[in-house]
Amino acid sequence: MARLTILEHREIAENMMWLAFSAPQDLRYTPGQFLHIRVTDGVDHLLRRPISLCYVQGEGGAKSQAIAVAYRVGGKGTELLRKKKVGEELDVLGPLGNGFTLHEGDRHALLVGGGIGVPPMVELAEQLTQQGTKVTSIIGFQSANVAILQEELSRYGEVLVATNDGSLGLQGFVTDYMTEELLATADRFYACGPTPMLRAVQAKMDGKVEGYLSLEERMGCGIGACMACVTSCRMDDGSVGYKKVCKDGPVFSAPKVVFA
Amino acid sequence: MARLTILEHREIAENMMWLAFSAPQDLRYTPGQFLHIRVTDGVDHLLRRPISLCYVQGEGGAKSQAIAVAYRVGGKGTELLRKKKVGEELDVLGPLGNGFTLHEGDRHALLVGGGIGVPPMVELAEQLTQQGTKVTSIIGFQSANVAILQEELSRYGEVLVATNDGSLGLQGFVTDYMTEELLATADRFYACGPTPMLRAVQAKMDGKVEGYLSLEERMGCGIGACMACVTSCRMDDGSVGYKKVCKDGPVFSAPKVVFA
Amino acid sequence: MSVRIGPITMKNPVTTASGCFGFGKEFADFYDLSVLGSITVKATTIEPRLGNPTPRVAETPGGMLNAIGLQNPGVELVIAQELPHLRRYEIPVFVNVAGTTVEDYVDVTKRLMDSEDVDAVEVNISCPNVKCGGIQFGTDPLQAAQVTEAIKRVSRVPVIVKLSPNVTDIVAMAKAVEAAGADAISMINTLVGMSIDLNKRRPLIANGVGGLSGPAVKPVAVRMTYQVAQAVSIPIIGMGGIMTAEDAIEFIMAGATAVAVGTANFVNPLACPEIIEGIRQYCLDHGIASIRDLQGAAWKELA
Amino acid sequence: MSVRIGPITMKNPVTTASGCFGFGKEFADFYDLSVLGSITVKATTIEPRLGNPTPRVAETPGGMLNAIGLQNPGVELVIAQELPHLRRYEIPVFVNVAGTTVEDYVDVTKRLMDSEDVDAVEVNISCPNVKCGGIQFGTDPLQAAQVTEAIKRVSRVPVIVKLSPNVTDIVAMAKAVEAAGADAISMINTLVGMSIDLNKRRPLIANGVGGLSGPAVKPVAVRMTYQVAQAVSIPIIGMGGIMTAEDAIEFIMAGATAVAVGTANFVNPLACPEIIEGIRQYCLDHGIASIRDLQGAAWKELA
Ligand SMILES: Cc1cc2nc3c(=O)[nH]c(=O)nc-3n(C[C@H](O)[C@H](O)[C@H](O)COP(=O)(O)OP(=O)(O)OC[C@H]3O[C@@H](n4cnc5c(N)ncnc54)[C@H](O)[C@@H]3O)c2cc1C
Ligand SMILES: Cc1cc2nc3c(=O)[nH]c(=O)nc-3n(C[C@H](O)[C@H](O)[C@H](O)COP(=O)(O)OP(=O)(O)OC[C@H]3O[C@@H](n4cnc5c(N)ncnc54)[C@H](O)[C@@H]3O)c2cc1C
Ligand SMILES: Cc1cc2nc3c(=O)[nH]c(=O)nc-3n(C[C@H](O)[C@H](O)[C@H](O)COP(=O)(O)O)c2cc1C
Ligand SMILES: Cc1cc2nc3c(=O)[nH]c(=O)nc-3n(C[C@H](O)[C@H](O)[C@H](O)COP(=O)(O)O)c2cc1C
Ligand code: FES
Ligand code: FES
Repeated sequence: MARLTILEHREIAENMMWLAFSAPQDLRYTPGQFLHIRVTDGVDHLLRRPISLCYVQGEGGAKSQAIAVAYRVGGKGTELLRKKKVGEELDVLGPLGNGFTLHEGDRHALLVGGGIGVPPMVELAEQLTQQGTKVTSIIGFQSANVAILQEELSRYGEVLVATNDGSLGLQGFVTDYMTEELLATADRFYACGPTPMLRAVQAKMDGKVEGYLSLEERMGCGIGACMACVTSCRMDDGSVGYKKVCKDGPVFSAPKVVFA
Repeated sequence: MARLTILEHREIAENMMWLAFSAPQDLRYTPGQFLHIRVTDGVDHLLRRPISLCYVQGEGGAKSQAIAVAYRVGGKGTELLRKKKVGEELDVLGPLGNGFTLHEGDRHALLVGGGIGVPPMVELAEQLTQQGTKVTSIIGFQSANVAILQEELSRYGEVLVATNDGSLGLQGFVTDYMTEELLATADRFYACGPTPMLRAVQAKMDGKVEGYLSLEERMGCGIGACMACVTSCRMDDGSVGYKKVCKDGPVFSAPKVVFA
Repeated sequence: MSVRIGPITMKNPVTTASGCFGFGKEFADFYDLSVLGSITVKATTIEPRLGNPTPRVAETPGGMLNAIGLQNPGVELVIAQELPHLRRYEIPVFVNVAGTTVEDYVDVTKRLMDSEDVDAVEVNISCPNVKCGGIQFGTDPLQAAQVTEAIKRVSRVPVIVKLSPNVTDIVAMAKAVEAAGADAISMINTLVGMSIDLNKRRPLIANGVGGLSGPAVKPVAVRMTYQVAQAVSIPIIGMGGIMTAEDAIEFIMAGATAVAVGTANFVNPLACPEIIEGIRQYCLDHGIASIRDLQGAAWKELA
Repeated sequence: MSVRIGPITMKNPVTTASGCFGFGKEFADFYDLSVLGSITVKATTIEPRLGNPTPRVAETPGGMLNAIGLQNPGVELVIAQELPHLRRYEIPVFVNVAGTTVEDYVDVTKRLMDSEDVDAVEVNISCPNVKCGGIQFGTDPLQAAQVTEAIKRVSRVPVIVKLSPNVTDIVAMAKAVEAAGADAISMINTLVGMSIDLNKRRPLIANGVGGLSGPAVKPVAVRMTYQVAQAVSIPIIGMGGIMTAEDAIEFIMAGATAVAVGTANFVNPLACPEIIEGIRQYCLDHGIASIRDLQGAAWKELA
């Protein structure tokens, strides 16, 4: 837990904010982890907001100077968060949870992001590229006006964009890009986005490409103590049980996830 | 009700703040009225804080450019208020209530303020001076470190200061200054401060000098609708009943006030 | 936007919560009261009441406590001095009635029937702030039914019974007053609470306990509205922490026919007109032709 | 700073509220749990329980709703896997017990008696989030007494009974469980509430209703503690919205012997140690030698 100073804060698409703040000391993280952010010091909006780590800024040894997230202003808490100015402090817990697992030998990875599921893909793309894995990003949005991070991701490899209304890229869904040919070239996939997208991705990849899904659930504590954020998973013994998104996830091995 | 921009905000004594903000359009006011200020936009601290109008800045026709108040940071709401910066907006209702009545023919008025009861005396001194009434201020504080507005008041006439611990001015109470001689020269008194002070002033002046007391009470609405802020008063028919500090007051004719 | 409380038509679903709006005249300085769906005035008793000593209010996290203690000038003066001026707004006037015994309630109601300025009586069997202030009627279904019946017998205008949330079984209370002839239910009154002044080491409010209102209580109020709406067939006026149009719609979806705005008036004197405008806008934005289409949506669609 | 709950000494008056601290291990990453006065762990049932579907939590003004539904691995696994590691902190461990029938409660308690790692059982007769989750025991003094007696017969450790605030008469509940042999009372559990998702037009929490906790409920919890403390002579563990040391002291002045911190742990994982340190500082600043000197000060000084 730390109070971190806001370094950048700006709108990057309609109601989509880019927020960078100073990193806590001794920052250790994996892509796919989340930060648990307090939006006010008062009791007005009591619960923290989970927001994925998007990118860690800085180079080489200096890497980890600043953490950036990208978030959508949807409800009351993010509305308050949006008002915070550069120089103000944020109360941040984390990075928390289990992030994406990188596999050293992978030659080609597919990064699949939908809407506010796109942000964690940036740091993931960075780290995959660094270990020599080729990256193809497939990202989907409602519409061009809420599309984010296309440019950032294009630094690491090809970016394929789909929008529901066709206002940017392909009209359709991220899964429309997932041809047999493309999947045949991929060693791994990593996906984050709304549940319907994740379900479709899971089905499409099943038996073809191994990979990971990053899930969302409403949280109480964010650290595994309150049991608010459970999701159905196949357990090691084959039975279906609950895992905690905040502690066991948010990233799960794709075949383990059981959608309702 | 208006959203007014903060123009000045600084500490003038320990935990005592000076706050000036742009005046609402068509400002009409009398000294002794109060402003009802929201300290947050959220539900955290729901009720407005009543703070006396201290001074209206600007000259001649331009008078009423800015309103200043002086307040003590004591509880959670004023703690939040203190954090507001120049340029931010305040949600202000008012000026509300019945202020001090000025009497044109008065030659000499005593202004008696205790602690956070001192602020309304500044604008009152200004207006009395303008109508040709000589002003003597008698102000009291716990201690020198929380003494405020002595300099401002000295622009209008003599200022007599008392502190409980003798760290500034006379060691004692404001009433210690109220000698027979002084009272004999006064046409009117105006007092605002803690209840024990007001009670003592009322007793001291009784039958000698006519005047007014400004009272404090916890408020709900501030506009006379909720009945939270009642205080015991002698009614016109001689019976004792409740009057509302927010609407009938905060200023009452001294002999009408019935202390418990 | 119009809704019906028994035979009364409100041109929009928003009324004021009793005790939070005086007799309207203070708010008339801020806006034209004729925009309101109706006005519900302060509690009235047979005799004038001075109420409790001060402090009478305290702020709490997300809410406030009050213990006004039913201060009011008595029913005679209310009829003579307070109600007549409300007629000019041409909106229904609901008069909140309080007492200590069934006879008190009946007497106030009878007296109110002499006035042309009363469109409904709201029976306050739930004031937690006065000893014998009627709360015993508000926590026992049998007594609630008795007082309701007695008032019904003397009232020629609709009788709205205001329920206390400080009960184990709110549905039993609601059913009891419905069976006793209530034309509508209003809910909730305040939750009994307390704040302690750490410096003085005693309750902050002079009365000791006070009634908790404001956003803090909204989830309790919504839950009770949701439960009662499914159990009775008379209309409900929902309240408890409504600050915005969205809050009002939450109550309507829970099953309320109309809503009342209380504490919000203290924070923002324009709360009522802003909420009314917000509901209108919500209905426009969502293609809702009638409030009826929203009423109880939270459970009607589930069924 | 030490206080006594029956024969148990807590080195300071702060424990954790059941369900808000898991079995402690997550918070052990943030601080050394041995600073706590005691630890109260999650509700345990005889069989493993999956709990309710999600969403299980919702934010409300100044508070939150939860409907976890008593998810837990069952008493066997709790004894085998969760409790032993708590021994190292050398603080009393209170185990929260839940069930649907008196037999359930008795069976869990019996099974817990096989463990050396249980210093007290806290009987959860007040969980509003499961059908038949014990709340009937929490709203009827007779049933509350029956379950208390039954548990007392099989428990060799002190029995703390946790009261529900969703009742008309909290004092009657408290007296009933005291008479039935309870060694202490903890209060309050959550208020039953609901939030409605305006977009989906249905309750936000999958279970429909949820339990309201956090600062919003504090005035209700303080009031009930104040009332019960004057009516019983067994110690009270007060809770409901405690975020700061001042809040804790408010409960102690209302009459609590100890306090529990729940929702605050979610907002600030260091809430408990900060509150403990704050109470220590308060006592220093105010020359208070023993927590006993503050306990009930709000009414003791009035008398
Ligand atoms: C692991 C994880 C990572 C996430 N990463 C991102 C990200 O990088 N960018 C981004 O824009 N959003 C992200 N989200 C979603 C984000 O947490 C919610 O959009 C946000 O909490 C909504 O808060 P609000 O104040 O706008 O809404 P409100 O409606 O005011 O929120 C009320 C409560 O509900 C919770 N809540 C509401 N919607 C969601 C949701 N969709 N998921 C979880 N909790 C919710 C809030 O946390 C809060 O407790 C992530 C969620 C999770 C679980
Ligand atoms: C007519 C009037 C004029 C005032 N003028 C001034 C002034 O010029 N300068 C100044 O410093 N103070 C003034 N006060 C007192 C000021 O209103 C309180 O000090 C302030 O509201 C305390 O708020 P808080 O957030 O610090 O305390 P909190 O304890 O957080 O307040 C909680 C609630 O109690 C109310 N409250 C607490 N203390 C008082 C009090 N002493 N009087 C009334 N309400 C209180 C608050 O308004 C709020 O509703 C005035 C009060 C009144 C009634
Ligand atoms: C200051 C105050 C005075 C009140 N007086 C009354 C009253 O006289 N009669 C009554 O039935 N309810 C009274 N109430 C309760 C409100 O009408 C309403 O039921 C409650 O405050 C919940 O709504 P809110 O959260 O919008 O304020 C009063 C509430 C407040 C805050
Ligand atoms: C997420 C959550 C889970 C809870 N689980 C339990 C439980 O298992 N057993 C129980 O007796 N109380 C449970 N409670 C109630 C708390 O122990 C406590 O009584 C209540 O939350 C009020 O305290 P607070 O406002 O400090 O949270 C739970 C509360 C929350 C918020
Ligand atoms: S949010 Fe508390 S366990 Fe995941
Ligand atoms: S504060 Fe409401 S009447 Fe004075």
